[in-house]
Amino acid sequence: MTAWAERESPFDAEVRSDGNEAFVVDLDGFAGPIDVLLSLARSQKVDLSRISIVRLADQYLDFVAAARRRSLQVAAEYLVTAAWLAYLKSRLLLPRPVLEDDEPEPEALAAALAWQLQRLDAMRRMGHRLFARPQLGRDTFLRPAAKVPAAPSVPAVPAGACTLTQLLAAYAGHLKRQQTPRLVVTPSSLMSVDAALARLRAGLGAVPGWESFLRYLPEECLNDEADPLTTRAAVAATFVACLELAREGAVRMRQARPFGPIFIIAAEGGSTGGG
Amino acid sequence: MADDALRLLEAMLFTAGEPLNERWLARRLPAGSDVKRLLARLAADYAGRGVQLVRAGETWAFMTAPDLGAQLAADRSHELKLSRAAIETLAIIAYHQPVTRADIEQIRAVHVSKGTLDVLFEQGWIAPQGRRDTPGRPVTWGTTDLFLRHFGLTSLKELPDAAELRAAGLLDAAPAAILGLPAAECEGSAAQ
Amino acid sequence: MADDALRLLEAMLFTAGEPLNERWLARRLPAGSDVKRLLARLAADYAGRGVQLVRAGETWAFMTAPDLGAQLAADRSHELKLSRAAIETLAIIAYHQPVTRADIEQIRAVHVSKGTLDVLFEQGWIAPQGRRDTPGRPVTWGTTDLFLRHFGLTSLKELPDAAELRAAGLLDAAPAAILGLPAAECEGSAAQ
Repeated sequence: MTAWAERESPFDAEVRSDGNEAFVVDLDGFAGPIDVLLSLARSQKVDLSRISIVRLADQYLDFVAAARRRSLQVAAEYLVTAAWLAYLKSRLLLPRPVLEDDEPEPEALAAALAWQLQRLDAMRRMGHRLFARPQLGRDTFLRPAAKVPAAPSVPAVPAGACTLTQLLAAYAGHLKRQQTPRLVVTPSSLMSVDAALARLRAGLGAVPGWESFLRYLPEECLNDEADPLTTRAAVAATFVACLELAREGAVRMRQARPFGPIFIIAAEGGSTGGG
Repeated sequence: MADDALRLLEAMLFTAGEPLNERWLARRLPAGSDVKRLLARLAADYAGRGVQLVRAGETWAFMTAPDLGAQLAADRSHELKLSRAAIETLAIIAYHQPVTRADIEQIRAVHVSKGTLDVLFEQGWIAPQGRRDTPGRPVTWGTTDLFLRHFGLTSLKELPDAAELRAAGLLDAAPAAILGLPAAECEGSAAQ
Repeated sequence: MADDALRLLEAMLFTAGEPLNERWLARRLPAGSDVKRLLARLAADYAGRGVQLVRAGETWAFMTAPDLGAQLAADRSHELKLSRAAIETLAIIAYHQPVTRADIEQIRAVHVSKGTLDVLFEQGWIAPQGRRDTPGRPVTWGTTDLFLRHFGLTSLKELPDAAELRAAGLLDAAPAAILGLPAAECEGSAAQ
């Protein structure tokens, strides 16, 4: 027999009745009333399609009574189910009264309950069957994606594309990050007036004669691929720096006409060291 | 074995390290190749060997034979332990798909806690399949090819006892609303 | 092929990502196995196939047949693994379309490199949808039919909304990390 078939059923632990069918009351072990009902139904040791619903109702009512005797906290849904089963039992046993128009037959209710228990039982067994199968990564193995190509020019062949699972997980991850907003201060890459001043002071002495102040812009602002915002900031900062240096007397500025080019020149005898 | 398309197919599957889709493979074979026939032939070539070519849905992969698992894996500590709730939920999705969350809750008569679908989704075993044309247009869930691959199933038809369960009417839509079984508030301690 | 030692040997060599030493193999085979004879037989089994068992000194490895190298390498240039940033950008386009690049940057609060959009565009998953009537008239992006086909969706309405993602528990864990998505934070690696 193979190793995986010998594994313990994950569901074995729930059946706790002893030989006398006195149920060990442990509400914590159950996932709700239907879980209790299924365990009790199994304790009848018959095919689930032939369980006695009247007996199941008795078993369940005993179970809930025992739990309450032990002062266990019994959640409301257990009591609702108890009341419903007591009602169903009485309907199944008592001579049939005339039914209201919209009232279901008690036998139909009993059959539906038996069916629901059978279905849940089947799903549990199938879950167990699935996990008893050989599993990838435990019993079967894929070849690892080649870390090193086995031979020159023999690549790994990745399937590449992304799955819906990954897509949804990415979006969920994005939404999740949004739930916890955080402040991110991104450093500005725009030129400051201080930086422009430093540039101008360093560069002025090297240029004789009048020159457009745009010549003093950093080179990366002058080519065609420059980001317009960065260039505009550099122009503005450099212009303000020119005005500042003119105020200090370090440069002279000239503009021949409105909106015309602006020229600057180092002031003769003026201090370029600033004040 | 002189068939170049077959050899190329074999080499692609062998080096992939992950399952490959039929259409993906077809695009990479010489024009006019019958990818399905070639895959079937390749699978037959490897039948009984220590390595086998296995289909899961539309994907194919070489993998080691299941009976060698114990000898190949000395260490099983990485094995995923799923809660009982998650195992049960996976079975319900596999057999009843496409199912909504409400369907699952009805079958289990327990609220499906967050984390149950989550863990199955993270494994890549389930995925949303669309929406149901009912009020609220709820999302429906189904299993993936990765699910088939993980459990060594070629297709959903191979789910254990599927035919028997269907014949017994246990996979039919539920008339359970008439039952007095309120869904328990949470799966709580049922997990593990 | 009933020889269990041979099948185990084949499976070990298959799952190894690297060449294996004869002595290492011998220690893992059933006692009394003649590893050299088994290796020779396995190599003979694979002779002429698309995959071959090749010896180098005392180590052995499966590798693809040398004559297939060019055909296998030809595919490779078309393949890409999407970075986490690219997948997230795609998700945001899918959910928020039509969006401009500035919108995406605002939503993700991260700079989106042009390369990321290029990669998605080249896949045929996104396409320009027009221009927005705002200063600069920026291009807006949306997903394509190919996107729907690739992800098995009939329409965009099938994407689960935030509430449904939350209901499935996907907003509680950190799925991306668990799924083992590429962790590249840097957009530069959008395509590898």
